[in-house]
Amino acid sequence: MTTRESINNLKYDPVVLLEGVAKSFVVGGKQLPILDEVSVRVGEGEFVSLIGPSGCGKSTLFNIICGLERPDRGRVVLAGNENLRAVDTVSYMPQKDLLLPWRTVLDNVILAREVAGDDREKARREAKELMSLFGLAGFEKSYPAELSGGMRQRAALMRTMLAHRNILLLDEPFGALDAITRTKMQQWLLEVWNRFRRAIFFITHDIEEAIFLSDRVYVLTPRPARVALHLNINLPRPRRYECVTAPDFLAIKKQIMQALTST
Amino acid sequence: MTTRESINNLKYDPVVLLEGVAKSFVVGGKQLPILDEVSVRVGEGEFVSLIGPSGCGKSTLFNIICGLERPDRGRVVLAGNENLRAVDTVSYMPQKDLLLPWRTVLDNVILAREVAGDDREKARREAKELMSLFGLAGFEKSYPAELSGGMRQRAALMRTMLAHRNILLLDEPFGALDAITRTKMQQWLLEVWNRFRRAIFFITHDIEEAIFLSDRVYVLTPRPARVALHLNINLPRPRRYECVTAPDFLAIKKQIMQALTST
Amino acid sequence: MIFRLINRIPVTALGIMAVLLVLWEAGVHITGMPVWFLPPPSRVFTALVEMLPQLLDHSRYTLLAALTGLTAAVLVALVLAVVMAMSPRIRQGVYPLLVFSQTIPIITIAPLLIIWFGFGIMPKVVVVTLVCFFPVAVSMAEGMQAADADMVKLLQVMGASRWQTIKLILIPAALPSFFAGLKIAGTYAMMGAVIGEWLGASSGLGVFMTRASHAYQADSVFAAIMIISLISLLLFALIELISRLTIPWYYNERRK
Amino acid sequence: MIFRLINRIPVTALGIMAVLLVLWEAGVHITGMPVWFLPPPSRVFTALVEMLPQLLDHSRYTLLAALTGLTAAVLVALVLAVVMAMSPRIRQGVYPLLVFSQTIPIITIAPLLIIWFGFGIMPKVVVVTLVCFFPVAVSMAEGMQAADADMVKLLQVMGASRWQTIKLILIPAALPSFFAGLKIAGTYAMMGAVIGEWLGASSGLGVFMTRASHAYQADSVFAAIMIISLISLLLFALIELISRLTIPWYYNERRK
Amino acid sequence: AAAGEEAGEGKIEPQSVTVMLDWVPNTNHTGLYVALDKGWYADEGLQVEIVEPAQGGATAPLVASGQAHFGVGYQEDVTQARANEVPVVSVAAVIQHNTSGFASPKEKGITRPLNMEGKRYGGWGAPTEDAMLKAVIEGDGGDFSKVEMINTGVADFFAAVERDIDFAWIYYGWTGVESELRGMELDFLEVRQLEPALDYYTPVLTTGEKLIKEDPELVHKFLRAVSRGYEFAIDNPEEAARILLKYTPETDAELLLASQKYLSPRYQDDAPRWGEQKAQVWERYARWMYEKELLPEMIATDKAFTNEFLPK
Ligand SMILES: Nc1ncnc2c1ncn2[C@@H]1O[C@H](COP(=O)(O)OP(=O)(O)OP(=O)(O)O)[C@@H](O)[C@H]1O
Ligand SMILES: Nc1ncnc2c1ncn2[C@@H]1O[C@H](COP(=O)(O)OP(=O)(O)OP(=O)(O)O)[C@@H](O)[C@H]1O
Ligand SMILES: [Mg+2]
Ligand SMILES: [Mg+2]
Repeated sequence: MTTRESINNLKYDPVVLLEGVAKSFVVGGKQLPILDEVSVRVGEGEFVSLIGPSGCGKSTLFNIICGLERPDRGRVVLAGNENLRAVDTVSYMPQKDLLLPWRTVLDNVILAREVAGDDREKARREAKELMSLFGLAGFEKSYPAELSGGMRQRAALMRTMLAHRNILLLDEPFGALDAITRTKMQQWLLEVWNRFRRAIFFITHDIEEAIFLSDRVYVLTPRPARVALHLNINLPRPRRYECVTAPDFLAIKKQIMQALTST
Repeated sequence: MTTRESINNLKYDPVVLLEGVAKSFVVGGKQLPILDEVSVRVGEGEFVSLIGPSGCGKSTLFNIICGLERPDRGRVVLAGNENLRAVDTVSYMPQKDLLLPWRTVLDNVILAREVAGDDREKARREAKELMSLFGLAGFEKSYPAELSGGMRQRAALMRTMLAHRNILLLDEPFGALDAITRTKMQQWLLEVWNRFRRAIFFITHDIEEAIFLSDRVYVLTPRPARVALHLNINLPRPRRYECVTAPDFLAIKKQIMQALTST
Repeated sequence: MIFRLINRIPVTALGIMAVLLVLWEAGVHITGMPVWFLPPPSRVFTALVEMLPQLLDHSRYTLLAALTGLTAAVLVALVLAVVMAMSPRIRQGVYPLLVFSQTIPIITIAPLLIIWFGFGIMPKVVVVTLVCFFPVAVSMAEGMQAADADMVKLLQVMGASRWQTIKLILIPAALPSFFAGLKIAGTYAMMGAVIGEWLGASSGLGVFMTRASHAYQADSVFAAIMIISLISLLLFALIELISRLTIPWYYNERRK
Repeated sequence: MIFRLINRIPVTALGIMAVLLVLWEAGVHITGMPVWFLPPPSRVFTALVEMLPQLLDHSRYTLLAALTGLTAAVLVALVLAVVMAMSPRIRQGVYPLLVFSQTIPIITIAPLLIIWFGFGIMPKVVVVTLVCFFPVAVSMAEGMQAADADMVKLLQVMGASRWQTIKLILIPAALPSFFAGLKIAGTYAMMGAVIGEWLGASSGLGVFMTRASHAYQADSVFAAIMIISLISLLLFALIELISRLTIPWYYNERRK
Repeated sequence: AAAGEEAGEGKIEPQSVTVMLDWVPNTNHTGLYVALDKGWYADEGLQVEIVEPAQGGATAPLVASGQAHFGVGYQEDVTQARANEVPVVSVAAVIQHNTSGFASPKEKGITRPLNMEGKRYGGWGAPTEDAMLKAVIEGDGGDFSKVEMINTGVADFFAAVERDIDFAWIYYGWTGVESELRGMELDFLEVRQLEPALDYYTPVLTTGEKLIKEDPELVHKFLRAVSRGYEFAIDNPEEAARILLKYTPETDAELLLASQKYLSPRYQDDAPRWGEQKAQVWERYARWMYEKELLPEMIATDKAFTNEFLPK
């Protein structure tokens, strides 16, 4: 797969389309603008990252896509259909893994299926088969507290995947991991993505992570957020971690760093 | 200041000296070795970093230095004096900022002085003068909840500094910050260090952070931890953030990355 | 499991208790207090042994009322907590009424309880329920309130109904807090049943105690109090056990 | 501040209350229940208005006993909590005794309380203290227990003594929990004082109620219950206010 | 026993009857328990359960509401209740004359009502107490306002006088006898000696107007059995005490026996049969209460009691 493909997808068939989305919150009696005319699109099967300083409004943007918040202005269109509800097309993985401590790993990953009213046993069987892909084989009956940080993130990602939605929103999924685990998880995420071919919209603080994973990157300004930079990552896939010290990579990194620090 | 100086310091006058320190915990009835013969030293006024995968035992090492845990084997000598208690010579900044939510910023930063039984008013006056150096001027009377993440870390560092100890142990102080804030804090930390000239022993996950800040870096293996690599960082000071894409820097980064992933 | 429970028997507490008993015994003898003023523990133990068959017989009634009332209290509390979780509006309406209900001194409305419910087990059960539902309802409601808001949002994005959210998130999240409340309620249950009997009954520890007290037998009264406390503590331990079996994940997490 | 408090008046709760009162009134009239069986709210209000001077007069005594007992309970609870915080050993020894103390039905030892303390304000204060210290002590102890262990370690590294740690970390960390317990205790305080008076007194709402009930004036009994509830709710509100003034940082944090 | 009866006589289900005592079982109640023990209720086809309150309870509403078929009350209480429209009726006087009075330890020196001035009285919060004391003290030329009234609630007489109380109103048959057993000397002022109007019936057996209207036969049966019980107790004090003790084993045997011996001759006393009540006694006391402003209105005393159900 090449970046070309996904850019074509983008042009003709965005599964997430945000146009001129603006949002402000009332904080201490005053209007605090958070998002200021943000326009973003994610194509089918595409991997798009969103970088921005802390508190600039990235999670708020996701909440708007999910339907948890309503934008003050602007348009949100999912899967090309204005009337589609977010719950039918979007699956969301928050920054905290939010595994339910009272459920085993197996019962955690089928949560979305259970909410959808699917047969629990069937969902469990399906999930069991995927356990090894997610590196969780043998831990079906463990409680989340018994897992390492990386395993918890994998379980959370598995739950997100098993919701069977076309769009995955991942909010800093690796934010809490250490550098080494994080690197491993990134490579693994690319494999899973490759296998399932869903559109992924990915929030991160980490410039290297964004470049390494994505087809395209949006860089946001500090609050109120606007798109400061929009960049295609034309690095060949599959990517290996060593590429982070390659000159191409470094050039992109410098560019993003500038966009982030100049604003 | 050059790296030479600190290496000289190290040779003749280590303020922290750990020799063959080993430690294991009893977990679920079994002995779980955490530290396996770790030897580390920090010279006067030197900046030394410790990198290692999550859960390898870095915080445990700090706990041993602080006297919160006793090593199973090995020797810990502080300031060259075997009989010196840690509380008299070490000041510790945990990974979480641990600001007391019920105290104002000013009262938080003088905490160690209050514990030492110093006059509160005098400590407050002293602290007020340093507020602007720590970028906290005007926030003396604020509660921690009203501060941003970066400000909280600065307040925690200020509390650590004001304890007037010769050795500062910083356990992943910037782990919770976003990339941009983190970069700014790193530069600022170097300034503060330059001004106060205390020995800093610094835990981090982040390879770039370790290289950018330190005179020397210890890389630990996964549990049970041993020193996998011990490296002088001979980059000239003062350092600017742009140097992270310089070839020298990248070479060191690659070397550390290898040490971390090969083990 | 059993090993761990045995390990948890509060040896220190028993020690302190023993010291207090010895001091009490000595105190009574040294000051020469009459029995009706304060019977020495030795007398209480003698009375306990002598009266044991009677005490156990009376205990049956009291325990039945306590357990029935506690069960009713749990049901009422759960229903209230779930209803309050349905919407903040309802919560705001119901919560102050719960607090209000606790400000009414039960013994003062007790005669009315008997007028309404007669002399059977019913008024005792009502008293126990009134005393016990509050700690359970409040801790359950607080537990649900304190559930992770992000988990709730996650379920919302999955398209869950309010009831699904309550079932999948709020109730399990509130269980540790629920059991904490239940333990308090369990402590009060026997006491509530005794108060209930005190208002009018033909058997039960409350009846035993009033008879003993009107017959000026302070040692028998204390023996009955000992039985009540003992049963209450057993109830407490039972709830602890149930809680460990019901929410193992919580105890495992805490041990870390 | 004041604006926020007014905002917090539970309108919905008052609404539900009003509906319940109307139903009650209607129910009494429709079924033709006699007053001694259940007086209608209108009769209760009339009695309240008629008896108000007397009720207020009696309230003074009850309120005094309630406040004194509550204060004593807070002091006892704080001392116990701090003592338990000194070491896990002590905690293990004292905690079960606290639970034990709550399993004793107070009314059954009431005659002894009177033998020991007479008919003055003392036994009422003791009853209130016995009823109220438990929720406060337990929540304070739990709050201290739940204090951030890393903060405690931080202080240890600073060289703090156990007492400094308690003073600088455990006590402030436990204050929110302390106030939660105090609110429960506040709810029980008036009730405790009334029970105390019921056991023997010359004035107070408990005495008023005993007299009214012996004179078959159920409406006056209910009027007294209303006064008790009202004072209890005011006490509750007062504690809420004190808590907001004492730990503003906690409320600010929660609002985020 | 009840089950055997049923099997023997066939289909007739015993009618279940609840009796509410005014206090813990004591010698005032002996007849009720004797009838139970001897199976005399069962003879009438009744299955009787006796329930008891912790404290001097107001049984009138319970009897009036039908929660209890019968209750143990006092004439003053019935009068007060009827004035407040509680439909309760006295059907038998347990003891012919009022054996209660004001007791105090000898050292308090209360040998006549005048001595009560400046002393503390421990009562149970019935409104009659104030009026009664006032009448008695003023009758002796004293000032009632100098007496401090304390509600002793659950505290018993001996506990009370040990603390802040100087004198209290007791039944001689129980508390007085206990003091004799303890060897404690009392000054005892019997109320009927102090004021003739106070020689009222205490305790009495009560029932509700509703029950009288709906099932008078039940009242007849019950009183037949109870009368037998009290008559037995009158003739066999020791045996009766032993029976009572069987049902309240928590009670002190010695006290019970002594009390029974005191009370047995007093149940019927000078009356033609056990339980008989005189209209004059009811009228005299109600009028007295009314004059002391204890009643909102004068009651029709003929409705407050009846001898109709006593066996001929
Ligand atoms: N419901 C709300 N009401 C008021 N302010 C809010 C609300 N939700 C978010 N905010 C504010 O909006 C701003 C943006 O929040 P958001 O969580 O979107 O930032 P973010 O970019 O995701 O930050 P981070 O990287 O730290 O997760 C923050 O200042 C936050 O305090
Ligand atoms: N008191 C203890 N008892 C038992 N095991 C412990 C204890 N303290 C730490 N451990 C275990 O020791 C290991 C090392 O812990 P430590 O906190 O030192 O790791 P770390 O290198 O600081 O990790 P991180 O980078 O995630 O902070 C972990 O597996 C931890 O679970
Ligand atoms: Mg966010
Ligand atoms: Mg650590």
